[in-house]
Amino acid sequence: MTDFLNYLVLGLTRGSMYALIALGYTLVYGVLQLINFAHSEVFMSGAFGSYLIVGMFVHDGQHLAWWQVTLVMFLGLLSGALVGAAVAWGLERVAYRPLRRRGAPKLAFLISAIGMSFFLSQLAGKLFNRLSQNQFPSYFDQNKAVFTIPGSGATVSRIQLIVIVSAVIMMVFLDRLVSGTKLGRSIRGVAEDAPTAALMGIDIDKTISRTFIIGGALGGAAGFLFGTTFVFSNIMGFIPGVKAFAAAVLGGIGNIRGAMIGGLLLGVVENLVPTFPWNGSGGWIGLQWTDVVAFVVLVLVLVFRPTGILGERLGRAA
Amino acid sequence: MRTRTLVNVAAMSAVGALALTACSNSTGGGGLSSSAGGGGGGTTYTVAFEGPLSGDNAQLGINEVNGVQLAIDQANAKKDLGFTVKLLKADDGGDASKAPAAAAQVLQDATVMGVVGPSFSGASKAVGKIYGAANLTIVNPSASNGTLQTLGFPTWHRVVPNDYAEGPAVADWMAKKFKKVFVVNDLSDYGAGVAGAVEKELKAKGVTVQTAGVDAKTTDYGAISQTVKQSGAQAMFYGGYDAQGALFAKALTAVGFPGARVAGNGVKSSVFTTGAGAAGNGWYFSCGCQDATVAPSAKDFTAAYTAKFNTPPSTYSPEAFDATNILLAAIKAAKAAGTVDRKSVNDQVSKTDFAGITGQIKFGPDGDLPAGTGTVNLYTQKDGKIISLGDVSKAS
Amino acid sequence: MSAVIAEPTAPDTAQRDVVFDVRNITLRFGGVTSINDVSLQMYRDEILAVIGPNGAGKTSLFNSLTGVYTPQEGTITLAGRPGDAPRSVIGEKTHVINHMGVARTFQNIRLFPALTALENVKVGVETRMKAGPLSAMLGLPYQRREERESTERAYELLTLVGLRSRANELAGSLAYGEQRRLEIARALGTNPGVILLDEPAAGTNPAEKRDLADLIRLVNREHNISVLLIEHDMKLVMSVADRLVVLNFGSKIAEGLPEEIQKNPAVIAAYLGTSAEEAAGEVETQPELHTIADDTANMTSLDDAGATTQEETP
Amino acid sequence: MSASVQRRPGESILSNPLVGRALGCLALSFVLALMIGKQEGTQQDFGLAFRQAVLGPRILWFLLIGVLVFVLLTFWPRVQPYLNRPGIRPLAVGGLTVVVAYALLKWTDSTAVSDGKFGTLSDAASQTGTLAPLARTFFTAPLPWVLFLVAFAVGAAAVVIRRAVLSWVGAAIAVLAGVWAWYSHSLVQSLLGSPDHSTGALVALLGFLTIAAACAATALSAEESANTRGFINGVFAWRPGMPLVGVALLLGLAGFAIATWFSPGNRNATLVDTASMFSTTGLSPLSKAYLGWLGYVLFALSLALAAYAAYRRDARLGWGAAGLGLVSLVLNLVALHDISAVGASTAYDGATGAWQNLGTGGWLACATFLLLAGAGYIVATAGSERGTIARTKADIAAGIGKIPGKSKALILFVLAGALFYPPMATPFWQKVLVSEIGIYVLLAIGLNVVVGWAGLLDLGFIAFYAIGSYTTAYFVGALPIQPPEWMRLSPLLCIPIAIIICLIAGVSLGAPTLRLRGDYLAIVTLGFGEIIRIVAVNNPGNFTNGPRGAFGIPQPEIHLGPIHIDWGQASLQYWYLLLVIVGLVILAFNRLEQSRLGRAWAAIREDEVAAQATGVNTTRVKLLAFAIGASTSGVAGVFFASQIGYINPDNFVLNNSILVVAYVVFGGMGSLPGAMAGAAVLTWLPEFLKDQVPAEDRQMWIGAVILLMMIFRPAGLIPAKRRAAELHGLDEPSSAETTAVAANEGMGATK
Repeated sequence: MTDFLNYLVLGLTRGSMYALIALGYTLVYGVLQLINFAHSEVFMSGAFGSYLIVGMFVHDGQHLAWWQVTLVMFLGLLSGALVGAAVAWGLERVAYRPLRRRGAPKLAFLISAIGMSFFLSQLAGKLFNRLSQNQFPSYFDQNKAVFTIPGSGATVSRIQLIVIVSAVIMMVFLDRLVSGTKLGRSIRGVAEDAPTAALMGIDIDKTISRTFIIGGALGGAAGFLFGTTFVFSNIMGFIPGVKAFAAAVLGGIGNIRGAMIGGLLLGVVENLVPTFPWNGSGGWIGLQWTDVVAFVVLVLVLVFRPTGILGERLGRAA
Repeated sequence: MRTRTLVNVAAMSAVGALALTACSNSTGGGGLSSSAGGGGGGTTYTVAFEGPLSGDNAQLGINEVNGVQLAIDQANAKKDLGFTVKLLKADDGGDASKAPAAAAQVLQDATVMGVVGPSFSGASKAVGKIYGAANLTIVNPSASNGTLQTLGFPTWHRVVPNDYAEGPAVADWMAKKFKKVFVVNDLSDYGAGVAGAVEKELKAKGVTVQTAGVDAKTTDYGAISQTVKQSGAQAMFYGGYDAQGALFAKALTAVGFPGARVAGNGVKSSVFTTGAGAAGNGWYFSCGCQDATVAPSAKDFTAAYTAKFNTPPSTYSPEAFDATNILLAAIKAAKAAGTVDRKSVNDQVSKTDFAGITGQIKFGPDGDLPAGTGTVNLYTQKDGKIISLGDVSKAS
Repeated sequence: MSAVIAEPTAPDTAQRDVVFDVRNITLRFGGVTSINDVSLQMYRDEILAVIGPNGAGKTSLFNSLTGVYTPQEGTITLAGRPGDAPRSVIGEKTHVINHMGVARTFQNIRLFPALTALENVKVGVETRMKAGPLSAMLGLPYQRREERESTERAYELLTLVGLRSRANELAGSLAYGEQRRLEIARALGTNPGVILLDEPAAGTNPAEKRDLADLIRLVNREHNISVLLIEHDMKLVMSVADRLVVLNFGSKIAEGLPEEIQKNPAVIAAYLGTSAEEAAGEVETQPELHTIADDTANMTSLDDAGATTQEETP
Repeated sequence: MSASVQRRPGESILSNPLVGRALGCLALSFVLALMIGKQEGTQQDFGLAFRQAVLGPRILWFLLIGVLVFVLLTFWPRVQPYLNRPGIRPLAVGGLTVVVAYALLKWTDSTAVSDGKFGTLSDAASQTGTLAPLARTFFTAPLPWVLFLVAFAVGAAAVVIRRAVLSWVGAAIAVLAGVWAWYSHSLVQSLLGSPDHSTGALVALLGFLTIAAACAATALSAEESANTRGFINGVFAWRPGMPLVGVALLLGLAGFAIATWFSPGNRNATLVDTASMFSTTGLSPLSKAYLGWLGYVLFALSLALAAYAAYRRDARLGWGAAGLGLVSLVLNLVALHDISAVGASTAYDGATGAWQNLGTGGWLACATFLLLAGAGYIVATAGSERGTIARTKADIAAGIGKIPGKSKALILFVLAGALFYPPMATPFWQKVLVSEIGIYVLLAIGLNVVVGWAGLLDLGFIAFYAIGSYTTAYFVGALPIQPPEWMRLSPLLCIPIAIIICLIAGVSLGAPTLRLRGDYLAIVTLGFGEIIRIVAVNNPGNFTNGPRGAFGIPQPEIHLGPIHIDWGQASLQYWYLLLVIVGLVILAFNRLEQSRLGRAWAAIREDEVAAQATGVNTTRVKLLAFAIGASTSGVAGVFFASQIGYINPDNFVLNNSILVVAYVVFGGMGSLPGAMAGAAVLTWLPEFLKDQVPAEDRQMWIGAVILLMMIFRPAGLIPAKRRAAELHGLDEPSSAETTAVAANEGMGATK
């Protein structure tokens, strides 16, 4: 039981990050019906951007008080979100809008996004570094257990708590944003039926731009969380990007709650299934098959529910 | 294959006679200034580096090519070679399928007298024959796969001990201390190789072994650390590289794995110590090498490297530095013996007995470091520094 | 022109060969019932029109007949070509039903715009052919013969619908009315026993409508293909249909000869959404009603856009 | 960025278009500064390179570029009218070509000149006393650039103010500069004396000649606006086959008079030299005669015959020219073989073997004869071409109808290049051709079936390539688990087996997943690709040998009666094998596209519901697309495995799948030549960029190129004819939206 819970917490931590990134895919898919392949680079730029900002205030080996840590975390999330949003905005401007103007075929968008992805990831490598494992300064003991789950020996560490809590806060915030604000309504309107939305006076370009910005902010914040928990590099985006894309599809691409559920589920599945039955044997399947497990689960879900767990439609989500 | 060795060497001398460049002041004209004068120290030879300079594995290639560059610059600055050396960088992206083109690029330059690389075993397997057919000598600084020496590449040499030499030695040591070991590898050619060798030897010694693989591109080592801890193993062996090792070290500490942590040569580097920080303390490393960070010559190397590239030497930089110096010494010897061509240089490389910063290097008939000569040493990280514990077979 | 039209004979239901036999089908989407317990028979060689206001379930009926949707209740049997044994189509895939002899057109034209007119028809013709990819890659004589045959057949059909001269134009670049006719040619290419036309006259001008009516009759009489027609243009319906079925809110509210339907108060009410008595007062403002109540009415406003000079005078 | 400035006013946050444009240009210069900036740092000086790139005086240069772009865009309406003037396009193309030749290309392969580029070479050459003064003058520092700029400026002025005198002056300067450059280069080359494959001088010459042609066009054209396409069509339509004759004339002159035929040691022997060199050897009389006089005679005869046949449009003469061209080609090849073989047998100056040490001349002559034969063939068949043929001059100028012989001529140009360029290329490029470009061209052809024709997005295509490779490895016995002795095959025999296995794999991937649409299919195929790779890594049952890969896959061989071909290590043989494979695949797929299956693919791609209603069995058709694409990929896998001799799971990473999709779309979805061109360009580009930018930055530049291509030419390099009709944008019903449309219909939401 202890082990199960430990894996579950690990899974939820990883899943929260997947979910945050998946939201970016799903939002863009909702309004454009396009996979934003460069979203992984938005995520990456969030990590680099927040590192530049956070690095100005803290340095390695500091021991900050809890409120200071909270402040730094907030700063990191904010700066990651800002940089992510800025990059996503530019991305839409450069790689999407001109193609929309020209009425490009659907795959052209995919390829321009791929081009952008190559470009951004290598530009970041050129400007900063190509080391595979940059680290944020260590200014508090991330791994100290915050609490023990009652009835078992399983613990939740500080960083796990921070990741899960901040992800949940952001997701709730997004959910409110999309369901309850004017911007949210216009996003849903464009997602449902862009021409009609335009007739209703919604500025499609602006709405798409803002959708990218929101998705980018979440992705950028996830970049900060990822970089703080693990490491960051110019090629960090690719694998989480693919997984988050899978998570978005798993939940039903275009569906906001679907992306959240898909992300969390994928993270949990990746940690729980290969290690089953959690008895110290290393698992029947084994961790080297983690990605295979993830994709097989995805395929199985899609075979039985061809539009994902919650189905499509951004508009219906809220 | 257009082998134009002789042809092009002849062409070279013709060029020298032409004195095409009397006194060019232009920048980047390494080839021009070198051909000035025609005689004396005028000849230019090229040392090629083949490895990943782009793509996901570029960092390893950059570590190595910096080592090569440093060796060449130092040699040119000393002016005692009797010839000038140039560096040719051939980028194979660490990809076996791109290696043949990189090799063709190296081979078509007739002044190339030797290759440092390819960085990876896969690329080495793809081009070993091609270089062999052209008599071009290979001094490999990093591809440690234990099968390379058996593939019959005629001009192949290696300055790092192979996985199979290192693995069993450290496994013997582990078998003395632990009864249950968890062996993790990074699913790379190197990692799977060394982990496999360790696993085999441990099992032979009657130790209970559990294994798992984690892709080297993973950043989240939570689940594997949890699994290692849960297995109740007394020790964990990691076959993989330093950067991933650092992440793994942190994750193991985070879950509170109580056992010993052991790793191969790939992990033992400053990247690991800085990356893992305190979590790296207490890790053991096996390495068939001298302690590069304490040997006096190595200290100079570290200082020069840091000064030149603004970053401390990293994985395989010292090996690449040594490999280059071996090549330069061989060209010099070939020149002293009469002819400098690819074949004579290869012959000289095979005869090498060289005191490098990673140890005394001497090649066996198969091009590998002979099993006996390289004693496998045990190291450990203590207070953020890697210190030597001496010969692993004698270590407690 | 109307002289050409054969007087619709009163159907002798007992004797005639049934093409589609629809019994008590019900189709629901979530909570919405799109078709509610509808039964109808379509007979061999007749032109049967299904009419009804927007949202009446006409297209749903078409989609049920062609396998796009599967009704939750009821049965549909089909004897596509003369002599076929009746077979259930419920749960069959669209292309299988097509092979059983059912071809259709779409309300919002669905051609393959990047293919030429000729190729569009050939796609239809070739679904009846056998040559596989290997024979195509090797260019076997058998495949070449089929290719030639399909081209010839496609040209015949293009000639039939009057598009022979535009055979090599991209379908997407044809005029609206031409696209409508091309869709019919493509459907005919599959050698159907019955053809389902979903609002073939929508968006065409009066002259095109006349041509269309002639084409429908031609297809029906000369080629012995039964026609099931959805159409809003009552003038067209009344001029070509042998029999009418009226749907409203998913239910069948009337069935019969055109002249009977025209006088049916329930039908008029359905079109106005009010009672039959009130209907008379609104006739002046509702163009569609004109065509029901008064045979000499104008076209719908959409059609006026296309009609610039011609004036409909029956 | 530049595209964003063209937005309509009032719809962006920065509603003033001028402000938006200025910011866009600023951003452009900023990004350029970053791209051309210093190389990375470490974590210690994190961001140092970033600061250095944008702070400091260098940014001013980039800002200048930004300002220039801004000015250009702002005054665009004034510039635009000139852009339609006759001559402006060739002028731009020529100018760009010269700049590329001066700035990017190699001018010599000699290792005496470090990077072989124009700048280094001219520095060296201008100071070399032994060089003829004429050449030395040319290479003196600013002169080449001054010549170019003057020619270009005069040409531009001529276009703007339209004075015939000025045009002719410009043309004269351009011709002078081009010939001077070419001549100076050849002098340097003869001085350096080593075999050379560099293209710089040739490209510069071509660029200058294009500028001259532009000037001439300005002088000669009375039109107010140019119609370049119409002009080109006119050239092809004037006399079918004549353009080929013209090009053959140029190639032949270069080949027979100037270029090297035999280059052992440091010799560069032209045809005349070669003839005298071999006059006393045991060369066969026929070859001797060929070198001495027959070659020239054949060249002159076949050229004259082809030209006359083309002029008279005489089919019988055309067949004659075709025959004569082919015979000459064969004789030429025989002579080439003989001189290299005899040269090697006498160890002449270190000559190494048959087909070795040959210069460019012989191959140029081969290309000449091929083109002449082709010209004859075109003349002979021009009358019988089908399709709507452009009849009038106006039709031709407007591009209406088919120009007889044009597509055949283009195919022949490509064929001549494919056959006779590789032997002239350096070993490096030969290797790149076979181990990267060729293989990815084959993969792109296969994926084009799936993505381009059937419209199914497959992001795991490389899996089939992997399956093909591992199949080969197994049947040749390079994997730990050996096949039974009787099943052991030579690599070429693995091709049919790989095709079958990939067919099965394609169908078994497709069957459960094909009911998924669009993007769902994409992620599932992506997953499939990863699963295959991870299986190869994890080595279940010790079948794949894990990350260690399969070593020792033998090179292909053919032993058929008296024929023995062993491909060995050399690249060229593989190239010709690959040409055969690709040629067969193109032939087959071209027929397939025109067959009922091709049309059915187009139908499901365009409108799946309508296709079903028309009786197309969509499942079967999609499965066929998957299977045919997969088996092509499998063939590529066999070729790859046996060519490299070693495979490991790293060859089959996800990134490669994505790249192949990018190649297909970059080239033009659904267009065979497009997909091939896309793959060729994007695999060539990184190797070309090797000499231009730091190796690490190549992917960044490639990303930028892909991005720009998609922005400015979203339909790809060579768009498909069928696809061209679809470019109406997102509001067009695409397959992704079909379900939604069907749902609307279902709700009876008519009108």
